[in-house]
Amino acid sequence: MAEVRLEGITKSFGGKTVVKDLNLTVEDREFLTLVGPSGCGKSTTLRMICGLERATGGDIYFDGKPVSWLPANKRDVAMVFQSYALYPHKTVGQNIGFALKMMRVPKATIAEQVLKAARTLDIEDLLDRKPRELSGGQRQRVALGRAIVREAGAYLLDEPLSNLDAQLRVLMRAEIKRLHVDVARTFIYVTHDQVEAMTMSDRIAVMRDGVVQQCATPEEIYERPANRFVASFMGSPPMNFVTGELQDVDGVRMFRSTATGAVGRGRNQALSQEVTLYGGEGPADGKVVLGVRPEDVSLSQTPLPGYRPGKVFVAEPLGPDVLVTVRLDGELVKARVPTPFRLGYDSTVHVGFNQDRLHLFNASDGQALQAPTREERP
Amino acid sequence: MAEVRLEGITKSFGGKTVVKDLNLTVEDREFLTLVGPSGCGKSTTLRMICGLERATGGDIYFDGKPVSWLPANKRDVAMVFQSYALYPHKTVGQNIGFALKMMRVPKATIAEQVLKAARTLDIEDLLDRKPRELSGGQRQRVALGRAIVREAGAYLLDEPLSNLDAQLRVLMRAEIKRLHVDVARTFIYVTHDQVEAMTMSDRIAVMRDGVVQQCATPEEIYERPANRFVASFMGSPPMNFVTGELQDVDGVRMFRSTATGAVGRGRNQALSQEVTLYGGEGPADGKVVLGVRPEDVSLSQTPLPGYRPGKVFVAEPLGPDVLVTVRLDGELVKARVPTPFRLGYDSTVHVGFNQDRLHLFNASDGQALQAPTREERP
Amino acid sequence: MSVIEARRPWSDTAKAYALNAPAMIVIALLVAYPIVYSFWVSLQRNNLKRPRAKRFIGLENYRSLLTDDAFLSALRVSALFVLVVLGFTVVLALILALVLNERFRGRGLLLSLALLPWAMPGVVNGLMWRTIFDAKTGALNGLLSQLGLIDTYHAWLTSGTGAFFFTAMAQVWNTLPFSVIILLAGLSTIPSELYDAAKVDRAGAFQRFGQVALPWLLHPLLIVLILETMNAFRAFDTIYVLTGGGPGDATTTIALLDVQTVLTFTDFGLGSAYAWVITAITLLISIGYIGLLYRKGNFEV
Amino acid sequence: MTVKVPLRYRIPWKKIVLYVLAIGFALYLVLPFYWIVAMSFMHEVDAISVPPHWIPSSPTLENYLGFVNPSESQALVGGRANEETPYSLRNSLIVATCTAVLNLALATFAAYSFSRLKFKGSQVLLVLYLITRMVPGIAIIIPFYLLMRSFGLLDTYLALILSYTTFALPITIWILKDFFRSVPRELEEAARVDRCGWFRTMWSVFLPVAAPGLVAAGVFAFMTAWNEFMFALFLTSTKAAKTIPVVAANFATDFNTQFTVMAAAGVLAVVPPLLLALIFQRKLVQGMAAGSVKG
Amino acid sequence: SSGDDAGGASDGTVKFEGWDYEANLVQQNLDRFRQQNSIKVDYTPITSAQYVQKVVAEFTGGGGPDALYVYDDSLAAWVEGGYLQPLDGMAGVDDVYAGIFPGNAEAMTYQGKKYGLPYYTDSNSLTYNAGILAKAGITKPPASLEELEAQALKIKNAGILEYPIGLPAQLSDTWWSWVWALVHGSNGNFFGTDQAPIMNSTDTVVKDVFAWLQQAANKSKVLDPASLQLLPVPVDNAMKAERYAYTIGARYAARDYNDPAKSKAAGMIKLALIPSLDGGVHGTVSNTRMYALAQDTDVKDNAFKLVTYLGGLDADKKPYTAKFWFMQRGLGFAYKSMAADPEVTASLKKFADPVVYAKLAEIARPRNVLTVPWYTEFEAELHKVVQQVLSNQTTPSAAVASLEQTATTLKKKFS
Ligand SMILES: Nc1ncnc2c1ncn2[C@@H]1O[C@H](COP(=O)(O)OP(=O)(O)OP(=O)(O)O)[C@@H](O)[C@H]1O
Ligand SMILES: Nc1ncnc2c1ncn2[C@@H]1O[C@H](COP(=O)(O)OP(=O)(O)OP(=O)(O)O)[C@@H](O)[C@H]1O
Ligand SMILES: [Mg+2]
Ligand SMILES: [Mg+2]
Repeated sequence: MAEVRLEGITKSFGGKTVVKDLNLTVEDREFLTLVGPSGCGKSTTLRMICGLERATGGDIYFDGKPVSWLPANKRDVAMVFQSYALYPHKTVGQNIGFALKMMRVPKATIAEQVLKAARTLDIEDLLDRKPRELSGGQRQRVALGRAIVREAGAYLLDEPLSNLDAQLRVLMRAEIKRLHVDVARTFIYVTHDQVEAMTMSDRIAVMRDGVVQQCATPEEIYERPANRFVASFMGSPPMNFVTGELQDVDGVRMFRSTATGAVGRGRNQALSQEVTLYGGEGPADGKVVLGVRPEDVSLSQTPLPGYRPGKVFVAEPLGPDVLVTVRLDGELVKARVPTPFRLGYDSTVHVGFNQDRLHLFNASDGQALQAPTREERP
Repeated sequence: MAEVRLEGITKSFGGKTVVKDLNLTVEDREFLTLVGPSGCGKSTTLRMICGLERATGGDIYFDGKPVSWLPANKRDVAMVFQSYALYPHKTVGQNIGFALKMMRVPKATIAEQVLKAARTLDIEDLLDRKPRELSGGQRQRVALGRAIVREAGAYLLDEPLSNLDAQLRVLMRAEIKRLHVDVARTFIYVTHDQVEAMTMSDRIAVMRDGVVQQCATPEEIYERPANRFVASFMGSPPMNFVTGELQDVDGVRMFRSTATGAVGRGRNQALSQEVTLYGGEGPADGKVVLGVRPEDVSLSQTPLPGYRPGKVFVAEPLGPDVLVTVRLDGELVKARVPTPFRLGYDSTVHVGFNQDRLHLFNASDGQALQAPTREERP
Repeated sequence: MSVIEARRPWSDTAKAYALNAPAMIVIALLVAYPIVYSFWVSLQRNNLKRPRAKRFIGLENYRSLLTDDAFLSALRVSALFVLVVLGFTVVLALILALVLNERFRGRGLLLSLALLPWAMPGVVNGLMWRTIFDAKTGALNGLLSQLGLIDTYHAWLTSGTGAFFFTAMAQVWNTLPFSVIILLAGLSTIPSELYDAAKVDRAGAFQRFGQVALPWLLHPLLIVLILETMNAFRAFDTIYVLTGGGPGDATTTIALLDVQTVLTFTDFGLGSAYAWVITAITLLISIGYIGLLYRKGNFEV
Repeated sequence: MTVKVPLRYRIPWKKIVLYVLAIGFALYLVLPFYWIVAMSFMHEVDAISVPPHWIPSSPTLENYLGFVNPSESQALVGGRANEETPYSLRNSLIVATCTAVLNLALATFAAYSFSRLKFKGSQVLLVLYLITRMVPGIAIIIPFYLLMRSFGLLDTYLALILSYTTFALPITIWILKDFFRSVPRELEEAARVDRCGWFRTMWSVFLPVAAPGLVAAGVFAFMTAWNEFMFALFLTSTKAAKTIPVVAANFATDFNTQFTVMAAAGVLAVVPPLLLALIFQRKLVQGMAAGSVKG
Repeated sequence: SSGDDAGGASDGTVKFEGWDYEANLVQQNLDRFRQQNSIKVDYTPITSAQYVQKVVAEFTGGGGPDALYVYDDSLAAWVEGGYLQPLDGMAGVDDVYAGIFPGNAEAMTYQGKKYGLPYYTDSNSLTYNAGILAKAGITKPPASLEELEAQALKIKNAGILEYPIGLPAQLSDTWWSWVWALVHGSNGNFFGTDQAPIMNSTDTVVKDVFAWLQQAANKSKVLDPASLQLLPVPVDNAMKAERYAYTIGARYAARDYNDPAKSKAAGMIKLALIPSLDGGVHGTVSNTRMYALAQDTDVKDNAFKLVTYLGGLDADKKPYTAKFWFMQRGLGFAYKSMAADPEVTASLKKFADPVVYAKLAEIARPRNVLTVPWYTEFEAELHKVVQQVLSNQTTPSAAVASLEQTATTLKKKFS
């Protein structure tokens, strides 16, 4: 089994619709990541694909065949539950080997496979414990183990690494990726970790309130977000937004900040060149939102051409980088600059935007107006 | 209540010791973060502080008073459970307000406080739901709500944000920080998120296999890790390590890579200057490990002084940065460089280490030999 | 090393016994004496009709059981009765509990119906079935003949096997609810996500039952087995009203014999010995169940 | 858009099997009872007619009226059973309710210790409890009678409540300990952290979550008390404490008993606990700890 | 004694227990007693099936009544158990004993002492439905068992009734009078005068009666197999509903059978002597129910007054209560004088032929083993064996052999 297609899937819980008219095709062997704010319907979507929840409307196809009526145990999917759902009366080993047992795999083979999976997950000395006696992260690894040990047509993983430490998470990420390559099956993955989403996925589907906002490759999502929500959701710290409007000045399209009428003016030329709109003319009222990611904001102690002065509001060390929030023309703009950053609060700093990487959104509906093209450099 | 002191705390589960002779003092009003690999004993430690688990040995003092025998309900602590532990028969609102009810707070006040907490957590429209009707992240927020709504002498939070999306996590981080300032009480926080640990904590305690490895400020932990474990654990992607030995060359102490005898040779001078060891002479056998963080590795397409050529092994985009793994003299070295990085696999790239930020560890026991001092710059 | 300020809490063992104290006291006060007394009596020749012949005879009562035809026959009948009743009860109860654990229209109604037989005192149950099995006017005869399954009315309880079977069925009807409720309550504590997980692990309905529900149910099942065995061994009211133990001694169970010995023949010594044999047998069986199931079903969530 | 569902799945087998079983069981459970309900509204002649009238042809309340007003038509039936029936229902209700409550109270403590504490002798104690229940009542009825007499409790509710409590207690403990076990420990811990003492934790968190078990155990204790016959017979003698099985037995053995009156008494004996069961029925199937813990 | 029971001796209340037959009538009668004597009576009716057991438990526990009903079956055991006290020498007792039938007096006497005053007595008759017999062209009740079977077969073959004969043969019923009636009716017995079993040796009647029963139940199939699950009440109902032509039971039942308010067969039911193996008239069985005084009563005087009121003669030397029962319910009486009482005879005529009624009383004999301590055990075994005979699980000879075996064992055990 391979391609998973959702057609007009809707799910309501007693009147409250949590997934709305979802259309999504996950290609054969694709690694698709579902991201979105808490409660947006990711788990519900997975559960519907899995067959644990019946969609209120719409249909699900596996390889073109409708499966809406197929019970979960006939759908040939593996799943890691967000809540683990370990069998409390079975040992770790039995938990992991259960699916194999159900497939009547010989005992010796099961033992072998379980041991292999447990090694991968670094829980081989816990095999005889009951879930009750495990730490949170260990439980999560057992839950993951249950999925990776078996062959399935599709693998659904609901935040499988959320309770693991960074090191382990990197390892597990690699293992999951490897599994994906090895078994060459469809993976649908839910995560809140941007790095995971960006590094592992073939495509990312960004959901919001049960509606898919954009489904595209990680680069595309990051660099050409379809709307303001996607832009702000993907990327941490999130994109800076400045509201304003487009004006044609001397035949050149320019952005004017509502707060001060200022941003972009310092480098009129540059900005006006960039404003090439997708699909025509931009919003009728000209009201737009300009977005720029913190890493595309540069700071300088000394004035530079095109930089505007602001005041340091707060600086948060992130390890390799520092996240500096600057008060600029009455708006707060975050910049991510390399460590160390030693300017005190309220000291003056000069702020510059990377003109190649500005995003424009329709102010009324948040749709992207313009996709920045990125300068190619090594 | 304020200062929490653990003296020689040991905890065994049926013969297996999971916390060993733990000594830790959390100052009044301090925000201490516990980090460590999965299963290292963080939750167990919190549970002992809370009074839910009896230590096998050692004593716990709150404000100098021994509390080892005090039951949890008399310890005046609030806790967010890693597994949430929501009351399934109570609504979200009742879950959050339960502790207040127990303190005989008037109903109106409870309702008000609960609403306030729910607003903070963005779950105000879920107040009448039962836990089973919530998504994973929503449940976690309810668990968090139960702790933040009440006044307590100490707040223990066990991975309270692990199932939240990045945006929400940033918000919640700020809220928790704010709460910490507002109530001015002791916070003990468990997280796997480096950013959380680094940004929120006054101090971080790094645990491994039930033993605290280092307990210091975030900067100190990051910049002067006490041993190789701390160095590798804190920081993602982790520090690069090169094994080798120290040699005195012409009266100057130099590092020689075991694999190639090479690293550092290009800039002998610089390295030799840096090797000022803590506590004397370094290991008797001279065997050491050199550590350098990926962000302290720079790449260049063109040869630069002190840079050595290597081959691109793999490049992983992280959004703002790219993590490039380079094969250098037979070892794999990771470098974190700004996006975009467009060199293909196996192309030649020149690698330089930031000489100011090298770490040396005793090869046998992993203890730090040298703490780099950081150049001060804005 | 440390000053212990707070009162040192009780150890688990102390706490446990303190928690058990009320129950133990009530039980000790009320049944310890009767139990010891009855055992003491079982070692006596003690027939109320002949108070002057009363004396201690050690294990004589027990020894006499070995050659007591009435006892041996009753023991056989009881064993068979327990087997049949237990088998039917457990299987039917499991199925019914599983049905009730599903969501469907009318579940509440069915659940209430499932409780119905429980609310029927054994005496009334016996009466009810007597009117149903009645050879002249019984509803069973009426129903079967109206359905065309029988030509003439049958006297169901007049052959040995017939009486045994129908008595067992009446007993099953009466004791079914207890098992259903215990098993159902057990089933309802199984987190649905475990079923979800098992479904994803490709377990079919039967495997989900065997691998998820059954292990979870082992302890409730243990109670059901123990109690139903005990009940079947002591079944009295229903049988007494229905057949009085007949025809002949086809349904004379050990309990019936014991009640007769104690209350009708007023032979307390022998009757107590019967009772203690019943106790020993049910205890042995129960310990067997416990040995089989307790450990396997012992886990924490 | 319509999807062609394979035939195998178009037929809702599960539903069919479910409903077939449900209806089968419903009939099995209700038919015998229906028969005595129907009989209780019949005249004697209809009740013993051949073939049987499944529906009372000329329904009558006569059989019931005898209970309310014993001097009426049925006065001759069942000795004093008629007049005692309403009292015995009251007595049974009081005795059974008190038994259930007392039982739950005592058993909760004990069961908690078995489900949460590791202690020496726990298994032995559990089996000991069982043993006290395994000695057949017939063996202890005389000493029990002596005991109650020496307490001066003969023919009182208390005698019955106490004896039924000791009967039901061991099993109640066993039942509860299992349900308590399936309450996640974390819930209790959370309550402790929320400043609940042990009792408060039990009352506000633990017991509500364990409600299905409590209901099952409570119903068990109630029914044990409701149905018991022999001890009731020996320990009571007047309408002040006689319970319904004792009175019902009068109908069974009295020389003049009519089927229909017996049936009416039987129906009355069944209805109160059934109503009670209806009230608690929902609690019985509520899921226990859904969504409360992760793991 | 009611010594330490509430109420108790202080105000002289008499604690009185009886099985629950017509408890309301009993209470009515007791109210009259109270008015006359201003003695309070605390009356507790007890389910008849459990009467013996409960009274035994009470006496054993020390909480027995002051005065009570006693079955002749239980008398010996209860005297041996020390529950009852003899009435010899008390006021009017000798008068009573002089005025009753000798069989009844015998039944209330144990080891030479008088323990009871009569409640009621009755003897068994063959009770038949003359209407059904007439339909089959039968005009006379059978004198022999053979005849009975033949008549029944005729009725059966005429398609009137499938099973013309019904008997209450359910085990939970404790008193199978009809077996004794049949044995006495053919002049047989289970035991000799020394209470040694003779049913398998000198007396062949038992075996022959069993053989007849087996034949009637299984060969000619005139005896209803459902008898095995019938208690007396359903048999009564069947008689009233004309579903049986014959049964064997107490005479007084005929009053009920002939009550048009209750019975379809009213007016058709007649009494006959017990048919015998040889067709001769030999006897039937009688039983006696009595009032007795507890050994340990603290209110002996009051209790005795009560017992006298109920079972003895009143100031006019009339058995008030005995007559009360006969008039109310047709219960048989032990007093010879009552047979001549015009009120009584008038009432009797309404439901039975006084000649047959009197003849039955005259030839009735009590069971001669009532005084052995193991009587109850034997009677229980007898029921089992008869059931086995009826359901063809054993042969008549095996049945009597096993019965005799049981009797011998019991005798040995209790010696
Ligand atoms: N009840 C128990 N019985 C036996 N071992 C246990 C028990 N509870 C925890 N452990 C073990 O103790 C160790 C520490 O557990 P703990 O929950 O404190 O880890 P943790 O640091 O919180 O890990 P994580 O980040 O995965 O939550 C683990 O190895 C775990 O397997
Ligand atoms: N059984 C239910 N009854 C009612 N509402 C429900 C139920 N289950 C889920 N919901 C609601 O549906 C929405 C989607 O839930 P879902 O679990 O799919 O979210 P999610 O995207 O997985 O979120 P998270 O990242 O927090 O796990 C949530 O708002 C949740 O409150
Ligand atoms: Mg989710
Ligand atoms: Mg943990």
